[in-house]
Amino acid sequence: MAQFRDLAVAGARRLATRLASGLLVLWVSVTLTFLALQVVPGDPVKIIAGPGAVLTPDAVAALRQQFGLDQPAVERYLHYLLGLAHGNLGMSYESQQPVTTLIFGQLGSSVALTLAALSVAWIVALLGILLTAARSPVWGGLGRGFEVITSALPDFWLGLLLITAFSFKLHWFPAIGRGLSGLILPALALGIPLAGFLGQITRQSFEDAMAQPFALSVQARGASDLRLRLRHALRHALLPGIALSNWSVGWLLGASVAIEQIFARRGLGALILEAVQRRDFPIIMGSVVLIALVYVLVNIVTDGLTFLVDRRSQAGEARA
Amino acid sequence: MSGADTLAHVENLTVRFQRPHPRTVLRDISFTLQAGRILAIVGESGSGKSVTGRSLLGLAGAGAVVTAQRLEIVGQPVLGLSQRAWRRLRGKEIGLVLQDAMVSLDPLRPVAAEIGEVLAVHDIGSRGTRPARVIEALTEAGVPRPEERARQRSGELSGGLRQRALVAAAIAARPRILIADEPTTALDPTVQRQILDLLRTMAERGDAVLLITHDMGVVSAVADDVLVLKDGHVIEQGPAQDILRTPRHAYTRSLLAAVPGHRSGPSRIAETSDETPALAVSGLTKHYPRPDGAPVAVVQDISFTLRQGRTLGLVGESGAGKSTVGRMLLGMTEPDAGAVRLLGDPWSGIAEPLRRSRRAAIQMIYQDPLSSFDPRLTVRDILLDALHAAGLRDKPAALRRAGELLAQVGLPERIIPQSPRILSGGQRQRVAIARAIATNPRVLICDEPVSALDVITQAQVLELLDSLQKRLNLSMVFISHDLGVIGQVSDDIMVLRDGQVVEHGAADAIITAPKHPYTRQLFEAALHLPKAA
Amino acid sequence: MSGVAIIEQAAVADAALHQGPARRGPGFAVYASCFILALVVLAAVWPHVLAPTDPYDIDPTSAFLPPSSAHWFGTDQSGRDAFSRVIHGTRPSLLIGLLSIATALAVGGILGLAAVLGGRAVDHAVARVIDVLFAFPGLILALICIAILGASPVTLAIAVGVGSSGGYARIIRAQGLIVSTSGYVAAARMLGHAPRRILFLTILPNIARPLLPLFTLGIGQCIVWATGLSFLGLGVQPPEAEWGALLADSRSYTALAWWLTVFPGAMIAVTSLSLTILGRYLQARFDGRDAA
Amino acid sequence: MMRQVPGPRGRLLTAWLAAATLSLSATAAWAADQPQSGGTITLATFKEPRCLDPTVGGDVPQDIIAHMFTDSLISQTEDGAYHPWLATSWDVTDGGLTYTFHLRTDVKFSDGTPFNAAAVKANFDHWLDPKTGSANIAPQLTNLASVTAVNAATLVVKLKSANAFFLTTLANPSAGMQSPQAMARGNTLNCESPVGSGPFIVQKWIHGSEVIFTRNPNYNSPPPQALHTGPAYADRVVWKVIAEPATRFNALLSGEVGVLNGLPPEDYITAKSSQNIAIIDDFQPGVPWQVDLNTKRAPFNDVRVRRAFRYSLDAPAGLRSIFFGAYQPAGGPLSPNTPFYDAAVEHAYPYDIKAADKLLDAAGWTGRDAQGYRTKNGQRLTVHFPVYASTQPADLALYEQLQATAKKAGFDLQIEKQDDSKVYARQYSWDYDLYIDYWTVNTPGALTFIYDSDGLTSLDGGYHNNEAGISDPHLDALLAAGPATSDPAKQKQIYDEAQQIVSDDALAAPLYVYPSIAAFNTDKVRDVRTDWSVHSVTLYDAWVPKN
Repeated sequence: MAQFRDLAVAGARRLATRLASGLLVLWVSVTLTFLALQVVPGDPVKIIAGPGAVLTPDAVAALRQQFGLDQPAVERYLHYLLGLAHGNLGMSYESQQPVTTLIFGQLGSSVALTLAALSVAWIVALLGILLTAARSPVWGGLGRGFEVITSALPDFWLGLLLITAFSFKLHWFPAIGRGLSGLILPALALGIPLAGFLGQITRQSFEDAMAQPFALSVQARGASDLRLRLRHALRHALLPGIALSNWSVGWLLGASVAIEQIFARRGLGALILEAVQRRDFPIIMGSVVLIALVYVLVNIVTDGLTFLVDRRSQAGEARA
Repeated sequence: MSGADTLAHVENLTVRFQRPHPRTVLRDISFTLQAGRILAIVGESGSGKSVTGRSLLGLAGAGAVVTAQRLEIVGQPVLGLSQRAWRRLRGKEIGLVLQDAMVSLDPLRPVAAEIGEVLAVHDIGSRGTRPARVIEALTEAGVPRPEERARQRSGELSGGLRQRALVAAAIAARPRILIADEPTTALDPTVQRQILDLLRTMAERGDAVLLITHDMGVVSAVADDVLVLKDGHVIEQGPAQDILRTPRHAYTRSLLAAVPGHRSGPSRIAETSDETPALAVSGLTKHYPRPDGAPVAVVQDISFTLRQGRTLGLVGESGAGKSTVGRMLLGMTEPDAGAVRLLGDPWSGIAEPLRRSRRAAIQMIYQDPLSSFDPRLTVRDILLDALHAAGLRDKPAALRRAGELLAQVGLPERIIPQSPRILSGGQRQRVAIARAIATNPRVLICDEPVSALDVITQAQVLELLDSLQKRLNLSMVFISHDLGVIGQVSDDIMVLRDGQVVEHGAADAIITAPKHPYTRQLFEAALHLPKAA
Repeated sequence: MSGVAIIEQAAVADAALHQGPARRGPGFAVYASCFILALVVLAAVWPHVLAPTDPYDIDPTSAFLPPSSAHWFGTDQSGRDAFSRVIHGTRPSLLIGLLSIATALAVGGILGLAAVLGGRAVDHAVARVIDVLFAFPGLILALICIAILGASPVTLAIAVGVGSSGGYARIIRAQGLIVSTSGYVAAARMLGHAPRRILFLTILPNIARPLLPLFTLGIGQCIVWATGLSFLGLGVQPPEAEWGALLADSRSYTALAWWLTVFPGAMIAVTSLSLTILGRYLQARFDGRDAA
Repeated sequence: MMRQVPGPRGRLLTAWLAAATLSLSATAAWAADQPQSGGTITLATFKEPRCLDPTVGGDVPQDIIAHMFTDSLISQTEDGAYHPWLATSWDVTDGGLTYTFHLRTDVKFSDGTPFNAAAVKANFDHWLDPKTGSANIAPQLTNLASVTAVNAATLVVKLKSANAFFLTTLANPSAGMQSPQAMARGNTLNCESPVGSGPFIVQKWIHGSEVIFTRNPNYNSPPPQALHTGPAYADRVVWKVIAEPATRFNALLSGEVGVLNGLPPEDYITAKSSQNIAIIDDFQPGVPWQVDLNTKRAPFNDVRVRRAFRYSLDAPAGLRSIFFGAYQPAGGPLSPNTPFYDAAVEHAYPYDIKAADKLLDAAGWTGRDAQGYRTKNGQRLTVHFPVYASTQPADLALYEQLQATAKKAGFDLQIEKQDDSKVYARQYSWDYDLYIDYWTVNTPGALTFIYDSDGLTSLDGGYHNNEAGISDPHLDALLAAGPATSDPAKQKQIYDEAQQIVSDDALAAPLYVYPSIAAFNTDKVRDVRTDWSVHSVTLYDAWVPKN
């Protein structure tokens, strides 16, 4: 029992550390972005009012006041942090809607796509590994080749090919489908290149694990090849890929910008792209905040997954 | 010997590999494994001894072609067996114990899961009764508090416990044959002794043990029969007593001779007490913080004087603080208390720039020489770099000197443009030695310099160090966990345990009459060859 | 009793027996990659040698011709020769890739070296920054950079470089830590070499060792990223034939003229693939030398 | 229609002419079917508005949305005549300075607020409130003197000066009547969920994706041009944004989308040949899609260079290859279906490199540099053309073709694709040689917006309507005289001369008439019409056939 309590304490401590470092990350990213956006030339009022709007000085003043642009930068910064603490990310220049509303409106679609793409990536990568890693050179070469080729594929090109072939030509999938059928092609376009990356990393650690003496020990116990692969080598192989979860999610978020365009999906990528094109700074800031939060969340999930696969570190911490 | 007791028959076993290039690694080996007896297969790395053991498990390796006149395990011919049939034998009829349990047990799984796996695979017992059998196996393997250990992972266990857990996993299904492949290499002597005793117990209980080792000391400690392998051929084969006492073959004799032992006789250098000591160490102490912040004494109050041209052996088990002492002697780590004087002048507690100019006088030889070489450099660059440090900047002169150094350490000059990576372990260590003596040092710190080498190479390197010491009047601090090596090279011996000096004195005195119980225990655990007939 | 052969296929314990895989020479894939890259470089430096047709020469009467012997990659909506446009698109694409990776390595190098050489406190702070930079979606970071700098090929390259610098900073820092705590640096200190000599002759060259494969791998990745942003309309000016821009132009015609989508994309993929294969080969050589 | 809106000019003013020209073959097939209630219509377009309230900003997509949920005071038919809508009648007195509107009293906004004169006044106030930032309605009402609600059914509007286009403005869908109670909530809320009295109710706006409308069950105020009365047929309308043209069109083919607003030109042929796709094929009156030539700086401060530039463009060839004939070339300052369009200037500048060369030689651009561009005093003949990053690919391809033909005459046409905000900034500071322009307006008065020297004055924010930078007192006089007279013969004379001047001066290079192409999948929806005022799609009469 004492062991479990120690584990719980260690887990809670780790969680607290993650949250604290997450706060730090949040603050640093927000501050850096805020500073960077200060140097961008151009008057935000023009963006708020929209292209070619006829603005009287009164209207300009009203807009400035409404968006707090009449205050000095330091005050706006403190104001932003204060708002952030209350979950208020300000108003979009473009649509004049609360940034939180806009972001939350896109969140569901992005989360669905990210999870679907991650699943595709892991399933493809692991299938490839289990079928081809640590086998004959021919199989290994095939698996390795598949991984190198897919990881080099531009995701947006893959997306274009997929939608042209399977949606426009063969009509197997809807062009703008909602729900699961609309998720498959974009998830493949994102997941396959990622599977190449994950596969390469995982193959390395899988083959390393299979070459470890413990693999010989396992076989010497009469365990089958499949058992060795699934129960032993796979666990080891998963660790580096899991450790890269944050990178993977980041990669997916980035790549989804183009994929969402191609598949006419809504989502954070599209939101951010538009914000960048229209210089809608509050949305850019809000996206940075969201990404920092995702970073913290994925870190915590990564910790959890790592714990499921490898309890050594936590046990070690518990003892220390 | 009666057939009933013969658990394995091997006749003219030959193993060829097709990848990466076709070659025969084992040719016409024949032996039997008898119940109650331990057969030791001895050889250097690459002799084919591991492949022999693995062939008995049907795990010779990818692309291996295994042929034999006869290959029977517990009465069953196994040549041409399907993988499924092999799996029924593995673990159940033959157990395997590998070298380092740290990597031979799955580090991600608790010990119980590893031991239980063999039971689950062979459907021994039920889900309910297996845990009890796991505990039993651990107990048989001599693991104290087995219930607690079963829950831990291999990384959480000490080296000795871990190795026992590995044995427990091998014997859990009660196989009649146990193959132990270098089961004690790299273990501290006391742990080594315990594992060997465990193997002996298994044999006495009626199992057959195939012990694979490079160490004649291990052979002499437990083996009943010996098979000496070299390059895949049997050199000599027979009862252990005969071969150890009256080796017929020169190779066997060289293996035996390579086992380090005490070099008896008086010290080589006449004592001149007024001479400046090479190293004078007083009250040396070093603390390191534990993870929770509290300081732990890694080295506590160590004092000694190393006279010029003499060797101090620093011996102890892992964690005794030997290497920390070495680093402090080298001026790479500042002691928390105490002082080091090098050739009479203060060496610890001075500014690094002051120390730098005198570094040439004290050099080091490592366990893993390769890691001490800049991977970009060739042998030539390495030596020139060292000579540059010693002040020799004229290139032709430095090149000439580099050639001399190579000759001094017994290396051919043709290796000079090569990278150390493509050299053998012994050659690398010689390059390291050449670099160390390039600066004309007065003192050499040798930190486990031969632990990673084959027995024969080990003997050669020790001999080289000995001759260099005589020729160059070097003073040495020799750090090792291997009592045999320490005994062979040292004039004085200091025994360390948990950072403290247990015993310190002349080598002869300590070896022949250790005073402290710990020293005695260490020496009892050490392996000795029987006196040659 | 005749000898029966058992041929095992299990790869287990292979490495244990052979002390690691034998060093492999460059295989077919590496040679093929080098050949393709040589062509790519040729296309970048002397595009006219490979594609004599003017990539900007319009001929509305021959728009949307499928690939033929006259137009290997077909023609586009303005009747321009698609092959010529792809070949002439090599230079901007490659330059953007090179500038990106140079930026990435510069930013990554500064951060990584600062962490390694700056002492414990600096390392702590910089390591945090590197972690965040690494996990922050590189492409979105690049987008933010573009929001700040404005869209142009140069800012695109810089943005991609900054966006991908986190990974390089990590690798350089890790390599730096390995080098600075390595046995050979300790050995150099023990020989009594001056710190500056150790820094310049031992530490820095060894940190730089993995950079060649990284650089090679990185160009491929940067090209994919940069073409991705260019695809979103944040890159070169029309009518410049840059691969991402060609793909972006083709978007409306995918169902009508597949060749306009397939060839520029294939060019990106093949270049990136070749760079990856070559980079992996160089990396394996590097690792092999280190591990042996 | 509904092309990418390049800038402030993408405003729909009012039309005299209606469109609603259905492809006849498609009509015949299902003419026998009877409209029925129920079902969902999905409409896809290329751009999402910033705000659903059509007067905040003021952009093309907002007009379509306005059609869904609002009714205007008056309506127009294709003959240009004004008809009642929410106003049952009106009197114009005082020499065109006073308008008295008589309003319906039986109409309620969908939030229950009654429609009355006070509500109309509230709308006028909303349009003119700087906080609203109306860029389409407010600028047309600068001569408004007062708005008075006499009683619930009577509204009096007084103008400072006569304005022939005042009713046109009111018939604009953007001038649809909104609930005063809803507008009082402020822009933020009103943008999300504006309220009108129209056939549909804004139910939900999923940003970046779609706006969902539900049928207004109490609708009782269709304009007289509608095919039926009472509530609309469809239960729901999903107004989707699909920026990617190929995806948009394929969604129409597969029936995922019923109506396409803005048929991608590259898919025009496919659509035409598809059995179940009906095309509403028309173009809009007003000023065609053109590039304005900045006369305020070199090289276009020289009329010879401007003319040479026009001779060097071969837009029709580009339209054939890129737009597959879906778009018609334009040559004059006005679209052919604009009143007082003068066909004489339609073919003033054929593609003629020789003529261009001669003019450029005369203008002193005689040098040639290594790339073959003309030079003068070591200066290259460079023409800067900033375009929006969001420009649709087909347009970009057209510009690239223009670039290629202009090069033959020695012009270095630089297409500078930049962030939208940057392009606006360049417009504000006259930092361009070419600037994309169009006005979809059903009066020759469109010329006034573009070429009157009043348009040189930058509106606050720097925007100027007169992008050519021309200040010609004679032209100003003509453009002022046009709306002031009511004699068609005189008007024709005035506008002919004005068109001649614009053409001779080569102030702009017209490229194509602004298309009004919508398409719908007849399996999914029937009776899609373009609106009786400005050609935008309306779904009031549309219905979903049962399979």
